[in-house]
Amino acid sequence: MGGFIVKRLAVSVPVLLGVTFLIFMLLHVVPGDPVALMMGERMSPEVIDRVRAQMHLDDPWPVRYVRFISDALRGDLGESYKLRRPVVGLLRDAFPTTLKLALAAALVAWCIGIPAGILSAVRPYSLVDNFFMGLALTGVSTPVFWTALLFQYLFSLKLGWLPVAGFYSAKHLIMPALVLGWSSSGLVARLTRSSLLDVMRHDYIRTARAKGLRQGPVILRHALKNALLPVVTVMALQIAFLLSGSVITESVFNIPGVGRIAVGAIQNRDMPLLQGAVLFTTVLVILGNLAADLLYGWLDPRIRRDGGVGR
Amino acid sequence: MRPGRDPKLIADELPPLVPAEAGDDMAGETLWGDVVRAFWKNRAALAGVGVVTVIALMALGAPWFLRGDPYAIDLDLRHLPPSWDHWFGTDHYGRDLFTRVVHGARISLVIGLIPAFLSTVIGAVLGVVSGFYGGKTDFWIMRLADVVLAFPSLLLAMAIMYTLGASLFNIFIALSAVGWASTSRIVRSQTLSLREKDFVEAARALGVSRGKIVFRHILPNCLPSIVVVFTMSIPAAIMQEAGLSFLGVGAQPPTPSWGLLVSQGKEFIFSAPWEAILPGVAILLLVLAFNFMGDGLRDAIDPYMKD
Amino acid sequence: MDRGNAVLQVRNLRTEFATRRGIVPAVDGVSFEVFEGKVTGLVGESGCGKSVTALSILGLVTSPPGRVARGEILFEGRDLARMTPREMGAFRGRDLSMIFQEPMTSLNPVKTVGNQVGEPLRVHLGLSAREARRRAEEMLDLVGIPEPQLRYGAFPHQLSGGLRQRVMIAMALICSPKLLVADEPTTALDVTIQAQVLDLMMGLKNRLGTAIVLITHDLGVVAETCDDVYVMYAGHIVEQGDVYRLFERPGHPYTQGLLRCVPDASKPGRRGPLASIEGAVPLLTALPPGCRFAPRCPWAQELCHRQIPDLVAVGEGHLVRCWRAEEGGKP
Amino acid sequence: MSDALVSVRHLTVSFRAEGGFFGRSHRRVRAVDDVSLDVEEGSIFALVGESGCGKTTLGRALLRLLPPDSGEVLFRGKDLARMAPEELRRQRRRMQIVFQDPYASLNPRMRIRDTLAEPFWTHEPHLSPREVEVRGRELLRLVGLRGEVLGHFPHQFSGGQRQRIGIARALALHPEFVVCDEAVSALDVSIQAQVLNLLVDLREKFSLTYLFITHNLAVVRHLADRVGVMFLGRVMEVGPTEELFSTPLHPYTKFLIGAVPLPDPRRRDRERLLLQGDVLSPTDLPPGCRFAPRCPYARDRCREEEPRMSEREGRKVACHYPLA
Repeated sequence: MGGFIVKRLAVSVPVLLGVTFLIFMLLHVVPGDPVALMMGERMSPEVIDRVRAQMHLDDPWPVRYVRFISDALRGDLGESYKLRRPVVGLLRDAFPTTLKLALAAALVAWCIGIPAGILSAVRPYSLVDNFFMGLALTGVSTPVFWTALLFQYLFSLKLGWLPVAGFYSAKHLIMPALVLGWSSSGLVARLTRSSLLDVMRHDYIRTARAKGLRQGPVILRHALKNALLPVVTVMALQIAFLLSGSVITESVFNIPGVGRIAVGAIQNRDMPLLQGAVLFTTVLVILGNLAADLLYGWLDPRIRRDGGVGR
Repeated sequence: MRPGRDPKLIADELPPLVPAEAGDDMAGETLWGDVVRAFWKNRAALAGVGVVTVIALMALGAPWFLRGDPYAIDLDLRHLPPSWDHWFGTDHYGRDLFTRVVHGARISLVIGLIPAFLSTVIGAVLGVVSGFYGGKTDFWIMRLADVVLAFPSLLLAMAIMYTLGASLFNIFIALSAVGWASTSRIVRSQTLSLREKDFVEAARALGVSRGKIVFRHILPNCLPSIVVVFTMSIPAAIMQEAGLSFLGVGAQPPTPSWGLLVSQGKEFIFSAPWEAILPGVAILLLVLAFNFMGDGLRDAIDPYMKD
Repeated sequence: MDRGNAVLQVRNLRTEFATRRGIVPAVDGVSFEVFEGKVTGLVGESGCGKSVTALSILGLVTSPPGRVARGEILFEGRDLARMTPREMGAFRGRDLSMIFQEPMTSLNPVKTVGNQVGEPLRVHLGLSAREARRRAEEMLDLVGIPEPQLRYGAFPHQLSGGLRQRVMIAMALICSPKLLVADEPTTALDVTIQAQVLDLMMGLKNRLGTAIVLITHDLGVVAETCDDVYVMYAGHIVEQGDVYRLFERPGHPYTQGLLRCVPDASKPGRRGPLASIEGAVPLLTALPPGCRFAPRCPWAQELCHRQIPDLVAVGEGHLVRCWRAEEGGKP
Repeated sequence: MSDALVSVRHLTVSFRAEGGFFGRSHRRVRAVDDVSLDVEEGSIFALVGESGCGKTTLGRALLRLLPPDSGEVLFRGKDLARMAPEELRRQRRRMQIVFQDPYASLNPRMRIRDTLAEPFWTHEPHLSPREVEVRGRELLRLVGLRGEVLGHFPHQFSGGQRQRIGIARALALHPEFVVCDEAVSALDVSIQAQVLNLLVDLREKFSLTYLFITHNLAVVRHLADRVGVMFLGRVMEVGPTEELFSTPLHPYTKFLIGAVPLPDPRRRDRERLLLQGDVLSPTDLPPGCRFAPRCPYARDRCREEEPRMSEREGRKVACHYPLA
């Protein structure tokens, strides 16, 4: 297991480097002059040149990339053009909100998705199965922003149960979490079902039945753990999905999280802020993947004992 | 019993039906024939095909059967609720929303098909190359895929759109650049398992060149999963475009992109809810239809992807 | 004929599968008896229905598409075929148990072997985890697994194929069942390991008095282990009898052909062509109207192609399903 | 030996062991370890051994489908291991392989016509499609199938029929040497005999040389001229079939033969030779003879010093204390 962790960490490093490089290339080698964008077009060329020199934007890109990396490692992601505040500070303030939203949504997704998937798999092709799977596919197919608007219309305007937008209390979290969780519960349900069905076809399930176990214990004791192994991995990836899905949710519900920062940064052409938000989210996703793999390794004795990546 | 000199002609026998495969349906002429037959039995999938066909026909025929202009502004007709004259009502410029939604279908279909096709082709080529040639090529392609997959796809697409500028054409590029990675992983893993198959080994033993092995043996066997991946990436692309346009980094006004329509409608969600809700229903319907289709196709093809 | 007590009597069993091409009888009118402390072999080639017979006994036929359509499976006088799944569950793993061909896939990869071996004790006898562990370790020791205390906590992937099959045997026998159904238990194993496992099974049989139904395609394994043999072909039993008699004087042309196909490793090779049976097993969806072996039988007559023969006694306990049984299956 | 069609000299083939840092361990497992063999022209040479002994790897290395680490593979005196790719490609038509799994050895997306045409496309591109079709029909007839099935797909055939098609493909270009890698072990007994007889028939027709890789000792005794016994990557014993079976020199050979169940119930009470212990792992080999941990006759020397292959009366054995 120790070797497995080391190996998995070692794989993450080049990915992280690649990610920073891609972000850098995308946002720094943009056609158009960021300074001109930042300061407006009426600024005199001399001023623009001076600012460029101050910001070291005249250096060749490899030099800028190395500086970007070393600054980032020191926790410095630059300053927002628009808000005139350090990017790291803005992200640090926004992150807890996004995390709360993502976790609440994940909870919703799992609480709906896993039971629905299990019920479907127990009686495949039955009415129950068709109902849940139709529902799951609908969930996958619903645009998050649309559900959000629908919920706002129904629960806030028509019923008056929940606040329309903003993020001030736990009550404000309910609607966004439901919206975001609903869209990914379909994925969880479908995955749980197919994984469980797949496991139920294995020989060791027949062995368990041959021992005299009834259907319930067969599923609970022998099938579920195997079936949930891939689900767990996807659930960790889901957090990533939810973090990016929260871009839309946050902007609809006007929640001051990382996603809304990213959207705002694009609207204001605030390059350092966008770069910081993207980098930050991606690092979170990589960490999520890492956690998923470690969890998988911990749950699956074939990896736990041998240290191999036996998947 | 006679010892087996002069083997009798035994071609007219069929394979024995062993109980282990008693439930399977794989005895037809060709793969695709069987797939079509299995697909036709799937009612949900057929309903999907029906909905997609209707939407596609409407989109194609829009200039002929809709008299209205999707861009025609009439400030006297602002925010009209759905009625016989305006099925979906009108928007804040008094444009007929139904006309705009139908025209928007053309965008969604094009967005669904082109980036899905591009990303599938790119992903399939890279996946086969990666899996078959292995070594350094494989290493670098897969690391690139890792990097792309590490990004939440919407954020990466947003960043690309930021760089390239918001336009319909750039959406093609952004979505293709995001979508190829997962396809390449799927195709690569399939290539890896095919590469070890005896029939590929037999071709090597015959001295068949690597390129011909790829085209005769690897690609045709990857094709079922490539088709499934392609079908599944259509609704994904439609959703992403809608998301980008909703956020304002996709299609730009006055283009009647569905995401944009919802985004414009959200300003009036309390006074004129249909403006946001109805274009959203269109997205849901089309994406759902494609998903049902893709699901049906996958179920029909699945039994053939194992060998 | 007195052969002791019959532990299991299968009468006129028919197990069907629903396929796209219609209902397929994988097992059709099969009857046999298993006696206390004896090894009863079901032999035949793939698709003959021997494994489905085994699964039918244990009520493990996957349904749908399969189902036991007709017949009785009398286990100590009670008909297993008529039992509810719940009643059946009380028997499985306690009084009758089963081992399978693939020891690799038949064990749950995420549970320790000890836990799996001890599970029937907890399910059927309600033993505490500690007591189950103690008994499981004893059982692992009994099936010849070195260092049972250590191996108790091992996962299946950490054991070799031979050891895994020993674990399966331990699991099947831990409640001292009266009947063990072994479906190709050594087919996936190497020949030296096969010899060890068969030796172990026979030793345990003698020690625990368990009756065994051994399902195999390997006539060598049958000759080495079985007391009674039933030869199956396309869902039918075509010949049954005492192992010595059956190998010495096979009555059915199929049995005769099968025996001739197998070279004897202990005898010098004849260097000529091997005997073979021409043709292939018929499709279960397109069975011939008469004797199912008739299309491949070199001595088939007009009657053979028209009508299915009954099992006819040709000696003590030796029955043959052939129109020419009296002539020894030959012209 | 001058009349050897294929000779192997000190051949070693290894694989990277599983696991390790980045999934690429630097430890290598020697699947075939310093093996030397000769296959005489026109003979059937059988390679026997249990799973994981390296017999399949050796078979593939003989055809240069796997790159050897060291050693030579001489085909009519020319070293395949050091041949240029283009030259090797031309040589391929002279040596072919028949696989074990009839379900995996035919491309499921290719009609039989194309499967049988591929050898001609590759080596005789001047043939017209018509001629290729005619050759395909001839090949099918040769293996006992009707020409009409050219348009069928593999899934429409039974295992035995597929195996015949695999044989037809292997023989399309009239090779001199054919490796049969467990060619019948996936088939039912009655079908096995049909296919084996076909292989023997074809040997006479085309004066083929066979390497049979198998674990079925009964068939080996019946068909093979010479036998090589492998254990954990090494050849333990080589000799003429009858002598090897009647008086095995290596203890492993003796136990291997003794473990085969005999289709004769009257002999079930004979004294049985049971090999104790479990299959060993090729990743951690003992210092001396690799069979020593399971060998009941092993002495101290066996556990310290690895025996070399020694020759006696035309037979070879790698044992310090050969039997008989």
